Amino acid sequence: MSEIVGTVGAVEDSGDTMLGLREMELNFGPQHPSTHGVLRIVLKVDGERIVSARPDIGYLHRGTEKLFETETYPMVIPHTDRLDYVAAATNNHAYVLVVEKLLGLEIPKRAQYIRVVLDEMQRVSSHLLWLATAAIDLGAITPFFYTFREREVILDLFEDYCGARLTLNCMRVGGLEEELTPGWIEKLRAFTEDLGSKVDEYEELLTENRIWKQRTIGVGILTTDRCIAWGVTGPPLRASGLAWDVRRALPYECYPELDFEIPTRKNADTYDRYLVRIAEMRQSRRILLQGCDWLAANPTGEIRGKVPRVIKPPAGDAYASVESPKGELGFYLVSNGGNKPYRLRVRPPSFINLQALPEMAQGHMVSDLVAIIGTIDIVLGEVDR
Amino acid sequence: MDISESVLNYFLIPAVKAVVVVILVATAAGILTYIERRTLAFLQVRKGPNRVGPQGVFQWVADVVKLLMKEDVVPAKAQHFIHFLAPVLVMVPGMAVFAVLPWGPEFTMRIPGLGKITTAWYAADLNVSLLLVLAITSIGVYGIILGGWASNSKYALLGGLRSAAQLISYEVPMGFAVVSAILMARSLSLVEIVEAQRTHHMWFILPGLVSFLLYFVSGVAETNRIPFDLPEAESELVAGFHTEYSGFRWAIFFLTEYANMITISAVATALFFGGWLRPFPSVKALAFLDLIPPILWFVLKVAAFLFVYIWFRGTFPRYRFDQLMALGWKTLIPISLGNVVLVALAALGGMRGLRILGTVLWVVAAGAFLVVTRLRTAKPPTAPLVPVPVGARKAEA
Amino acid sequence: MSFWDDVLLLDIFGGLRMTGRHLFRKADTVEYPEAAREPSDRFRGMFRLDEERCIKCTLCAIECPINIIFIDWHNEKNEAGKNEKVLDRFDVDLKRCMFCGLCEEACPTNPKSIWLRTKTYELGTYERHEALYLDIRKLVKWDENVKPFTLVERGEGR
Amino acid sequence: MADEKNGAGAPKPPAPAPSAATPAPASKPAPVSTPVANAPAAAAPKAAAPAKPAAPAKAPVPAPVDAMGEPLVAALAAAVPGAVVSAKKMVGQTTVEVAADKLVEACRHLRDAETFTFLVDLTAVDWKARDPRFDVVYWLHSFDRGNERVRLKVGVKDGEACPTVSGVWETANWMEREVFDLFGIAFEGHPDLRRILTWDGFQGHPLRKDFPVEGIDTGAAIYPDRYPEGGGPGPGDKNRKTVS
Repeated sequence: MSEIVGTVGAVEDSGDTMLGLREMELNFGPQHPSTHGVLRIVLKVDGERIVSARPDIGYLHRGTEKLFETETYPMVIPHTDRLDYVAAATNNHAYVLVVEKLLGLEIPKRAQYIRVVLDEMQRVSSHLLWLATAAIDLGAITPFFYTFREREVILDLFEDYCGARLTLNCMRVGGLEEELTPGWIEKLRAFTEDLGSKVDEYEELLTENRIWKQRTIGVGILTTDRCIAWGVTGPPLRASGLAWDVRRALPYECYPELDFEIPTRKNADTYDRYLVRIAEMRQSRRILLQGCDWLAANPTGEIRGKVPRVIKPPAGDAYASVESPKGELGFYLVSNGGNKPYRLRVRPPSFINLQALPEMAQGHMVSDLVAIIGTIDIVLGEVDR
Repeated sequence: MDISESVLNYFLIPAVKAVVVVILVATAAGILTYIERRTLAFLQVRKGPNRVGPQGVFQWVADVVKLLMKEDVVPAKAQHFIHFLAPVLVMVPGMAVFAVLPWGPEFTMRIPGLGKITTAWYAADLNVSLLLVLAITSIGVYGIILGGWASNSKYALLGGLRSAAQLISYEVPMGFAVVSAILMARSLSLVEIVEAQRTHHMWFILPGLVSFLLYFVSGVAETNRIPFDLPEAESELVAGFHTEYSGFRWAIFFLTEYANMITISAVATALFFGGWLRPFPSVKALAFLDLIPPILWFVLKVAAFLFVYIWFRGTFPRYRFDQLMALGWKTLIPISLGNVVLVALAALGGMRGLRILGTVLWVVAAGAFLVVTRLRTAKPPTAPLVPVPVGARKAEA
Repeated sequence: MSFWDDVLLLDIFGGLRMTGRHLFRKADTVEYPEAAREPSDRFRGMFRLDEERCIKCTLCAIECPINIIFIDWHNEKNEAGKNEKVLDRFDVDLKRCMFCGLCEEACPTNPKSIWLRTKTYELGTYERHEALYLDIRKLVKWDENVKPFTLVERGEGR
Repeated sequence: MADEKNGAGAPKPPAPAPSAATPAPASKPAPVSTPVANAPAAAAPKAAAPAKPAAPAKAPVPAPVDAMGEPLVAALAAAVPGAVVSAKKMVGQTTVEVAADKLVEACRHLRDAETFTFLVDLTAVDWKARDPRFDVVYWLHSFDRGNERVRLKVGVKDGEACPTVSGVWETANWMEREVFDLFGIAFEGHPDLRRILTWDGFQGHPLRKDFPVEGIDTGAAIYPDRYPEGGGPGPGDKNRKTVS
C-alpha cells in the first residue's frame, strides 16, 4: 500500500499521430512564468494543441494540516493566513467560523460587520491580483500596474487596521482583536467610492478589446454540470450560470442583511469568468459601502463575544465555510475536547478547482492553457497546503 | 574622374558611412531600449529606470556592459555551431538594411584638404532599394528558426516554429502594401519614392491609408512585438526562441529587434509619410518648417512610429498563434490584394486618380468614425450580467 | 454596427486612449530608499522588550505558534527579601518569525512588555544568524534601525 | 446528470441553515449505538467539563444528538438496507455513519434520488487507538434541496481499502488521492491512485497521528541503499547523472 504507485516522469508514449509525427511531451513548470507559483503540468502536445494535460502539484506542500494539530486554537490563525496568501482575511474568517460553530458562540454585530468589510476588501484585492496576473498571462502588461495601484490602497487599509499587509492574522475566535482606527472608515469609503471608476478603466482596456475577446471567448468552457461534477465553486461556477454563492446559499455573519447580487453569466468560458469577477468587484463595492454606512452609524460596541480564556470546543465535528475569492473555502474541525484541534481539514477551493484543468484545457492550444490557469485563479499555497 | 576621386566616392565615403551607420544603429537600438522602458513606465504610472546618469539615460550602457560581462551559457546538447551562428544571422541583415534607408536628401559639405564633397544622408541609393529591404529583412527569420532549433529546448523550438510561420505569413501583406506605394511612386528606389511625394504634392498616406495600416500591422508582426510577440511570448514560451541564449548573444537578438523596429518605422516614413519632407512639401506658406533640417523631420517621424510601437506594447494583450495566422491569411492578405487593385486603378489616373482615392478614403473613414462613436456612447461599458434569483437551480438559459 | 466597430478598430483606439491618458499622470510609485513611506501605527515590525515591565510569565513564548521565543529565568531574593524572577535568557529567533503578533497580544502587563509594533521593516541583513537572532541585549536596546514605536490603544473586547 | 431531471420537481423546503445560532439542546444526551461512533461522542461530556465554568450560561455547549429520525436518514436507510449504521446531529449538521460495503450504493442513492450532486469535501480522520482506525468523511451538498448538506462517515481499518466514490463524483478523484497520500488509506477501484502532495518516493503518511510532526529525513533514511551518508545518488545508481 505504501509502495510507490506510478511515477510522474514516466509517461507512456502514445505513438504516432496522423502524419507520422510524434506527440511532444512538454513540461510546463514548475518554474514557468505563468503557472502562478510552482505548479507543474505535464503536457502532451500535438504541435501546439494539447492532447492531454496532467497537473502535478505538491511543490509547496508544507504540511499545514499536520501543523494545525500541534497548535492551540488561537495559534492556528496565523497559519491559516498562509494558505491562500493573497486572501488571508477569508482564511481567518472560515477558520474562526468553524471554531465558533463548535463552541456555540454568538458574535457581536459590530464584529460581524467589520469581518464582512475585511472579507470584501480581501475579495476586491484578490480579484485585482487575479486580473493583473490573468492579463499579464495573455500579454497585456499594463493592467497589472493599474490594479496594483488600487490593491496597494487596500493593503494600506489592512496595515492601518491590523499592522500587516498580506498575512493579516486579523480575526479571533469570538470576534476581532482590535477596534478600527479613527478615520479608517472614511479612508475606506473614499477608496470604495473611487473603485467603480477604476474598474471602468480596466474594463476599457480589456472588455471590448478584440484580442482579449478572441483570446478568452470560448476558451476553457466548463458547464454547470461539469462544474458540479468537479466540485468547482466560486466565479467559474457562477460564470456557468448557477447563481450559487456561499454568502447567500449558506449565509454567515451579517450577509443576509446586506443588499447585493450574485453576478452570473451563461457561457462558462474564460471571458465570462473575467466578467463575473469584474462584476463581483462592483458588488463587493456595494457591500463595502453598506458596511461603511453601518459601521459609521454604530461607531462603538463589542467586537468580541464571550470567549472562554482557554478555547476548548466540545468533542465533535463541524464544518463551516465562507465564500473566498476563489470559491467555497471550508474548514472541517474535529475536536476531542482538548485545546488543540484533533483534526482540522481545509477544503481548499484552488485545489479542487484545479482538478478541472485537464478537462478545460483538452484540445486547446498551449497559449490557451495559460489563459485557463489564469482563469481558475489558483494560489499554490492553498493548493499544496 | 581621377583615381583619388573615385577612391573617395566609391570606397572611402561608403566605408565611413558604413562604420557610422553600424555604430549609430547599435547606439540607437540601445537608447531605444531605455526609451521604451521609460515610456512604458509612464504609461503604467511608475517611474522606470532613473538611476544611471541623469534620468537614467545611461541605463542602456550599464545593461550592455552587464550583458558583455555575463557568462555565455550554451546548453550541453545544443548544436554549438548553429547556436553560435543564429545571432549573427539575425544581426547582419538587421544592420545591412540600414545601407539603403533614406534618412535625408543629398547635401554638400566642405572637408579641408578634400574640397567640396556632395554626398547624401544614406549609404546607398539603389534603384531596387525597396526590394533589397524586403529581401534582406526576410533573411533574419533564419537566425530565429535556427536559434530556436539549435538550442535543443522545446520552448525554443516552439518559439522558432511560431516565428517561421509568422514572419513568412506577414511578408505577404507587407509586400502588397509596399507594392501599392511602388505603384504610386512608379519607382523601387526609396529615395525616388520620397521625391515622388514632393512631385505629387502629398504624402502617400492620403491615398495609401489602407496600405499604410496594412504595412504597419505587418511590420509590428515582423518585428515580433506585442500584440504579435508570439515567438518570444514570455508567459507561454518562457522566452521563445532565445530561451537558451544568455549574455551578449541574447543581447544581439534583443538589439536587433529594436534595430528592426527602427527599420520598419523608417520604411513606413519613407513610403507613406514623405520621408525627410516637411508636411505639405509644396505649400509655400509653410516654408518656415524648412528651418527644421530634413534629417530631423525623418528622425521625428521615425520616433513617432517607435512611440506607437511602445504604446501598443503598453496596451494590448497577445494574439494566439492560430488567430495570428487567421488574421494574416484571412484578413490582411485579401484586404491587401483588394487594396493593390484599388491603388493600381487610381494610379492609372495619375495624380488626379490618387487624389480622388485619398479623398474618398479619408472622408469615408472619418465619417464612419464620427457616426459610430456618436452611436456608441450610449452603450454601457459592461455587457449586462444575467440577474438570477438567489438559490435558483440554474440561470434560465 | 459591430461590423463598423471592427473595421474602425474602435476597441483598439479605446485601449490606446486609456493608456495614453495615463501617460501624463503622476507616477504612483515612490523611490524607495529616498522616499520611504511611513508604516501605520499598528505596523508589526521589529521586536522590543521592556525588561523592567516583564513579569517573566512566559506567556508570549507559550502563545507563539512556532516557538521562537526562548525564556529562562531563576528566582533571586531582592532587597525586600522577596523572591523575584530574574531573566537568564530572553531570545527571539527573528529569522523564523511570521509577525503574527500573538506574543504581544498574550502579554498580560499593561502597557505591554513585548512589542512587535515598531515601524521597522528594513530587516535585510548580510548575516542573518547574527542580526536576526535577538538576545536580551538586542531586545532592550533600540537599534538605530528600529524606529520609535507608538503605543496603540488596544481595542475593546480583550 | 440525474439532478437535471429531478430538478424540475418542486424544491423541498430548505433544511435548517447550519449556523452557529442553532446549537442542539445540551440537556439531551447523545444516545450512540455503535462502538464506532462512541469514541468521539463518549469523550464529549468529559472534555467539555473544563471549558464549562468559562462558558456563558446562555450559549449552551453544542452536543451531538441522535438523528436517525431525520427524513433523509430514514429514506437512505430504507433505500439501501444496512447502509446506515448510526446518525447524529451536531451544530445543525447531520452525520450519517455508513457501512463501508454499502458506501458506493448509498452515495449513488444520495446523488440520484436525493440530488446530492455536489461532493463538497472528502477527508479522513485518524483515531489512532480506535478500531477501525480511520474515519473517511464525505460532505455532500444538494442544490435542489435548498442547499442542504449531509456528512457521511465510513470507518476504515488500517491496511484495509475503502471503496472509491470517484465513479459517483469525479471531484473525489484528487481528494481520495490526497487521503491516500496523507493517511495511507487505499481506495479500491480508484482510477489513478498516486501520491499527490508529497513526492512519489516519499515513505510514510504525514497526517497519521504516529507520523512525527518534525517530519522524517527523506533522504538516506528512506533509501539507505541509494543515498549514501551525506546524500545524493550513489555510484551505481541509475539516477546518478554524470557531468560531461
